[in-house]
Amino acid sequence: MKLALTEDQRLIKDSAVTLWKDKGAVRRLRSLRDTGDATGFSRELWAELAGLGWLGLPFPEEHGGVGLGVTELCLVLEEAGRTLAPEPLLATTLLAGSALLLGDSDAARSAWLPGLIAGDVVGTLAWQERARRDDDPPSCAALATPAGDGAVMLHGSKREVVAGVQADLVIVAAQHSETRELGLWAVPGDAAGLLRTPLSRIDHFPCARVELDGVRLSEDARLGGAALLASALDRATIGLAAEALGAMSAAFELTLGWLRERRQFGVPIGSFQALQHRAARLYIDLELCRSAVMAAARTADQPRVSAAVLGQAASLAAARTLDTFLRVADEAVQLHGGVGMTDEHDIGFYLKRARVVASTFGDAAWHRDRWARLAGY
Amino acid sequence: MKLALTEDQRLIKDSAVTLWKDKGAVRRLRSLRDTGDATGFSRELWAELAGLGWLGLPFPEEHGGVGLGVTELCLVLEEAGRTLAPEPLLATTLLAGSALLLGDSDAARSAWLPGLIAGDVVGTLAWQERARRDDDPPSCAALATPAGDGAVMLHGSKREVVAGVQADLVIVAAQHSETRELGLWAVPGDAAGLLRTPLSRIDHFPCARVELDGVRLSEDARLGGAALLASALDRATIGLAAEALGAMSAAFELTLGWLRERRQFGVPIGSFQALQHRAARLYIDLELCRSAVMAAARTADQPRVSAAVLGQAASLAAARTLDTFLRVADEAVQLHGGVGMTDEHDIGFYLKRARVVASTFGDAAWHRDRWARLAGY
Amino acid sequence: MADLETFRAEVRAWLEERAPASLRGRPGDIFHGTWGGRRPDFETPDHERWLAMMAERGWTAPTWPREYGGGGLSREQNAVLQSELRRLRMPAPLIGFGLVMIGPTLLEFGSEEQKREHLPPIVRGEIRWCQGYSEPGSGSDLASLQLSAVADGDRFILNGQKIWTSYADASDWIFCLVRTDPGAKKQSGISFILVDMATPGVTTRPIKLISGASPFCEVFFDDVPALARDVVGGLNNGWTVAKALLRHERTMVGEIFARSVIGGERELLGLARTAIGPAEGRLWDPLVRDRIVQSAMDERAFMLTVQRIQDAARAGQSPGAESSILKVYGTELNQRRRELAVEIAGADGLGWEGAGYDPDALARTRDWLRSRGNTIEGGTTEIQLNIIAKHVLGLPDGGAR
Amino acid sequence: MADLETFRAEVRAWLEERAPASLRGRPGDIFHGTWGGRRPDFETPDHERWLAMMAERGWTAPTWPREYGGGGLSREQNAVLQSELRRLRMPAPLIGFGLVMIGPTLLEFGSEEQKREHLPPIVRGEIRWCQGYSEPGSGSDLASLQLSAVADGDRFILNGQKIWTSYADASDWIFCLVRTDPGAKKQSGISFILVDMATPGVTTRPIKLISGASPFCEVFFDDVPALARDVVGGLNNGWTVAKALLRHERTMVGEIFARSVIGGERELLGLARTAIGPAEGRLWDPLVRDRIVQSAMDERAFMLTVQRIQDAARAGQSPGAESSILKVYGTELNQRRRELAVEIAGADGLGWEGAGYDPDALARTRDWLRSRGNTIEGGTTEIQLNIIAKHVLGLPDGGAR
Repeated sequence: MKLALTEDQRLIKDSAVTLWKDKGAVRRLRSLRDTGDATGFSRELWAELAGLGWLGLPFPEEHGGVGLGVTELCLVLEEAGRTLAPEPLLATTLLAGSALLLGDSDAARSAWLPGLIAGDVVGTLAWQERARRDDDPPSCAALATPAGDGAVMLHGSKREVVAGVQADLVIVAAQHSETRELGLWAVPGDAAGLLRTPLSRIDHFPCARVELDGVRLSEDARLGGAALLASALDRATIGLAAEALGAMSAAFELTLGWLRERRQFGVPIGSFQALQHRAARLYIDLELCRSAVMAAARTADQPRVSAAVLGQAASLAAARTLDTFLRVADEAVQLHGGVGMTDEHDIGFYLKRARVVASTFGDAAWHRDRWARLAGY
Repeated sequence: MKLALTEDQRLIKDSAVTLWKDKGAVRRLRSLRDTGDATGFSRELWAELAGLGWLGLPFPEEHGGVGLGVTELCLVLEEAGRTLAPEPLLATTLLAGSALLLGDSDAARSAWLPGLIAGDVVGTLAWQERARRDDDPPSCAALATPAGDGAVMLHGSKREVVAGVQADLVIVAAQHSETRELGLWAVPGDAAGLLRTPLSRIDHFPCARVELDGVRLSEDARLGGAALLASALDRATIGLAAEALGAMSAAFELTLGWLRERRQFGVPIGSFQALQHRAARLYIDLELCRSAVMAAARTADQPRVSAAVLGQAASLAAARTLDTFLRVADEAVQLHGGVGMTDEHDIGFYLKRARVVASTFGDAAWHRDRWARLAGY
Repeated sequence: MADLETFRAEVRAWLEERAPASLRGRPGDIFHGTWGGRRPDFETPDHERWLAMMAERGWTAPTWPREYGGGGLSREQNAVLQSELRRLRMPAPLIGFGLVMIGPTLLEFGSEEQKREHLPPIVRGEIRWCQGYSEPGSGSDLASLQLSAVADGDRFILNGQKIWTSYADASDWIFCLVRTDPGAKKQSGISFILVDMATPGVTTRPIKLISGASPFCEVFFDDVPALARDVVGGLNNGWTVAKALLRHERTMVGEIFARSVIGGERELLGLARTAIGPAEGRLWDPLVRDRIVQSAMDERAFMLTVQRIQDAARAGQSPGAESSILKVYGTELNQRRRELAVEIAGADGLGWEGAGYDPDALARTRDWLRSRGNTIEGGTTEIQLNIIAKHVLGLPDGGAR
Repeated sequence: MADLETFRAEVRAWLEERAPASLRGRPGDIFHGTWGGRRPDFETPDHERWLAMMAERGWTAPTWPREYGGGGLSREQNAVLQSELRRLRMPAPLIGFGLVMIGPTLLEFGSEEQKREHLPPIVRGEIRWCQGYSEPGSGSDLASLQLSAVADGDRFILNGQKIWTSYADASDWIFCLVRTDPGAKKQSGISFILVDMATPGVTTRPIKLISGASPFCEVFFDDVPALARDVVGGLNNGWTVAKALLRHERTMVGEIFARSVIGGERELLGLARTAIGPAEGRLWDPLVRDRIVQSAMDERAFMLTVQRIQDAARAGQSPGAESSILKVYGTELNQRRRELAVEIAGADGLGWEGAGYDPDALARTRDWLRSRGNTIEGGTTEIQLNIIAKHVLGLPDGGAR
């Protein structure tokens, strides 16, 4: 495992930097919010991402993918994170995509994966029922009840489903009513009995509550069980950490710019030592986050990586980035002073996003606890 | 409850300031250490403390005391703490003294309390068996076995007994071998079967391991049970917090002096804003400690105060002062730079004492947990 | 003492007879109440009656002298009045910056004419005041302010801008710092002046915050004539007046936070019990429990410090620089507590608006976002730490850094 | 590659045949090993033999040129050698500041004569070096140093004092910064000079630390003659040499800590299991557990950062200012971990000496006290943060504050 970019990775990173920068950074999210855009992200941009092959980065060529890995996808996610891009790239590729790729159902894989890579299918995973991530696997009251011929009927309710309204494919976690075994089920967005209610969250990224009121699925819609859910969540956690890394880097750079530019008492405020030391400490923590994220992505790409190794790598990346993102965003507002508190300034968007990121796949304390469990203490 | 000094209290404080200052501050502890003094504290000074009436501050006049309270004693302890005075003032007055004063045995009270107040009896309380304070009341394997006529035989082993070798009275916590009830027993220092081994700890305050190898005691040596132990420990915890408050104040003032005096880059290092802000934050925490300690001492002096109210006040004072003392001492060494690391400089003595204080009656996390238990969560 | 007991009996009788029944048991808080002014926004007609009857006796400003409309009460009498009001849990008849900021400033620095002109309308709740200090280029470095006031006979012509003016859009008069001598060094050329916001050329624009609320405004001055007789404390002497007021403001802010943090432990516990649940009779998740205790202990230690400062002041023992300590600690405590609440709530703390979220949860999240500004407004934490380092700890000046 | 495999086979055969069996499996660490010098203190005769046989091939300094006694190996060859040494878990034949500090400095800045004179004795472990930088009045502000060197023909006469000189009392030569031009501005009048500590007028005094150990000394110079030809890098050009060496030192310190923190999780866990015990199959006390995980995660993230910096350097991507990051984080991590160990141990962490305490526990407590100095020595954390702010983040200079 080398923690440096290869030439190819550097090219992908450069393209990502250019693309997202061209799209206008936080201005785009602000405009989607202010216009009350119903989709909540840009379909044009989505097509462009597909055209660049980025939706296929972590998938093998045999399924129409680019044949690279989570490492490369994370480079794109990091740059997306810098601009707070609300496109459901992570949900589609690392939640839904991972469940399809690593799942047991060839039928579902060939039915969905090519469309997903081509940009025709927005995918997501509905796993959360409680306000806080609890057990591992997460507690699940949604039920899959046998309905003859291997088919099941899904009943239940899921919350905080990223792009839940927009998704063409909602993968749902449900417990088998008899075996009590957890299963992941591929539910088409237009399935009868699937009800989606948009949620307006502080980060203004698309999100929904999803109700399953008797969704009928055939046997081959089952992708796998608890282990598959764990893998998908861990890969998505690593992607989220990469996104957070980009976001906190951007917030930090905005702040550095302000420290250099804003003058008080006749000098730039960035010349005040107390602020310099705080900035230097943020920088150190940011560098440590970068190492953890790079290592986690490469761990996910290792062939036959064990669940425990992947879990520890993901939890390390998560615990560090969630905490650091919150701290960077918090300090960023403080160091911006009054203007940092205004809606007009971009920095507040980072603070709000940091809060959402911090409880998307479990908070930092959850990930630390899991690290200990995986290490046997 | 008024959090301001009365005129009388101010006079006591002023005398305490003068007395301890005259004794030579940390130089005295250093010299006791360097000469390998077997007593580990000054008997002359002890007589002087008794002469001033300070050993009798928290005891009613009917028992030969001054008839004031923990509040007044804490003023003396705070000033003792400033100079890191190793005299067993706290152990004698608030551990042994509280157990005698609040206990059930009139016989023990009249046998020991006058001598204790007069300075003839050094007292202590041997309660600890484990390395960390655990349950509440603390776990106790030492046994009191009936030996006929209400007498008992004590067997067991206690550690970290303050002034355990020097004490004329060692009050011991032991579990009744039949009822399993916890009891506090007054053991004379010269009792047969009482073995004391000095411990050399980092703070160089006198401390010992105490073994009970069949110490025979009559019925009236039993002072009380678990509730009495809790009261004594809480009162002593408040006294320790006062001592810590004094010690951290002194360490902080030493540091301020150094910041003003030490020059680098052509200016006093105290003009560097990063150091100023750190000093200001320490000061704020110190002021909050002072409030908590003053309130706790006054709570202990309230008539018929409930165990829960006393416990919360003590745990608040402890949790704050233990953490803050460690932080102040740690920052003090850092801000002193190289000289702070030398044995020649006094500041290291504060760092070591802070570590001992932090695990004398439970660490800050223990006290926070207890606060929650007392508050019902 | 006998007099005080007579006074108490009289107050109690008067309140028992006249205090509107509908307001009893609704004490409100420092930010929610009757602000008065030319465009008053009484919550109920009883709030209006309550203001009128209290103002008539001067009890909206109980300790101000009677000749300026105040109650003329001694400190002891006022304590009696307040305890009787608390007894019935009545809301304050009037709140606002007139009573707590410009009023006391005029009593200390104002001329006899200024007091007679401005204090009685404050007491009666007829004029609502706001404070014009900060400017876009002058935040922490307040003395660099640029709003220009050029003398023109018995008037000054004001041009420039203020920012972070609380509730300017609902206020009638503004007290502000202006530069009357551009040639003088920083602090020396500043005056403290009162301006009627109805004067042509004054406009306000609310600032939307990250929480979505707009408690602050920008105030623009475009050739605004102000009267020379409305300069308080002498021409070019505004800095002295302003500093006194800032100290006063910090203490007030600290006390506000002291009141606002009360009950944090119960609130956090309630949240945690819902979001996490108990195990073996205790709140499960010992880490959350530990953080709730930390918050509760911080709160308690802070409250005790507020009390100690008050007790020490009464005993003539000033612990010094109390206002900066209270400002720094109180605001950070409030932030930590609100962050913790949102964190405990997990996904329930992420809602911005609309269906799917409990209104209390939405309010809690907005409160968290709003609290982020506490350590910035009213003098940043950094400025307070500078003050403590310099004025309390006596550390050498590093050139305002 | 074929050559490398041949080389590996050769090395392996040589080691298998000659490496003392008694040293196999005893790798030691960076602070514990053979320091050499005029008064060598070999742990065993085999340590002496091991040094001699490795020095003969130049493998105590494998990458140094052969003409100066080094091994003349390429980076790749050295990697092979090191991996073969690790395979047998052999201790380093020689450690010390000659190999890691003054040697590389002479290779970069020394004259041909200096290299020929000083490098071979280092390789052979005959001369032990120490570093004379800090002075009592010059800590963080190193450039204010005062040790005077007055020219006197082909000599300089040194007067003054150094402090915090590691192991000066066991060293033979000292490389130090001296002021050769008192009239020039701070950095400009400094030279880097080599001094034989056997010269009359040089005395050392160990400094006792709070941990009880004395790894540092004061070094006094009283009319000490040093040779002009022992000035390295040119007269009055010492600051350039010193800065290069300081950067090198920080990286080394970072890497030392990277190695020293390994295994922290296991150590803390072992302690906690003894002091606290398990419940329901997990370590009881979730707060301690959480802190152990934090420490473990800090350690892992730090190790990954060390690796990333190395990988990036190999790939030609320098992340910049790595040495300051490693110094700040590595030292604080080590401190936190040792504090946590003492804290978990409770009363078992309070022993100073003597009976009643486990020797491991006593060592742990001394290690904690010793670690307190990590953030001070080798350039304080505060100075590193200044460097990061200025040179990495490009924040404006506040006048060295």
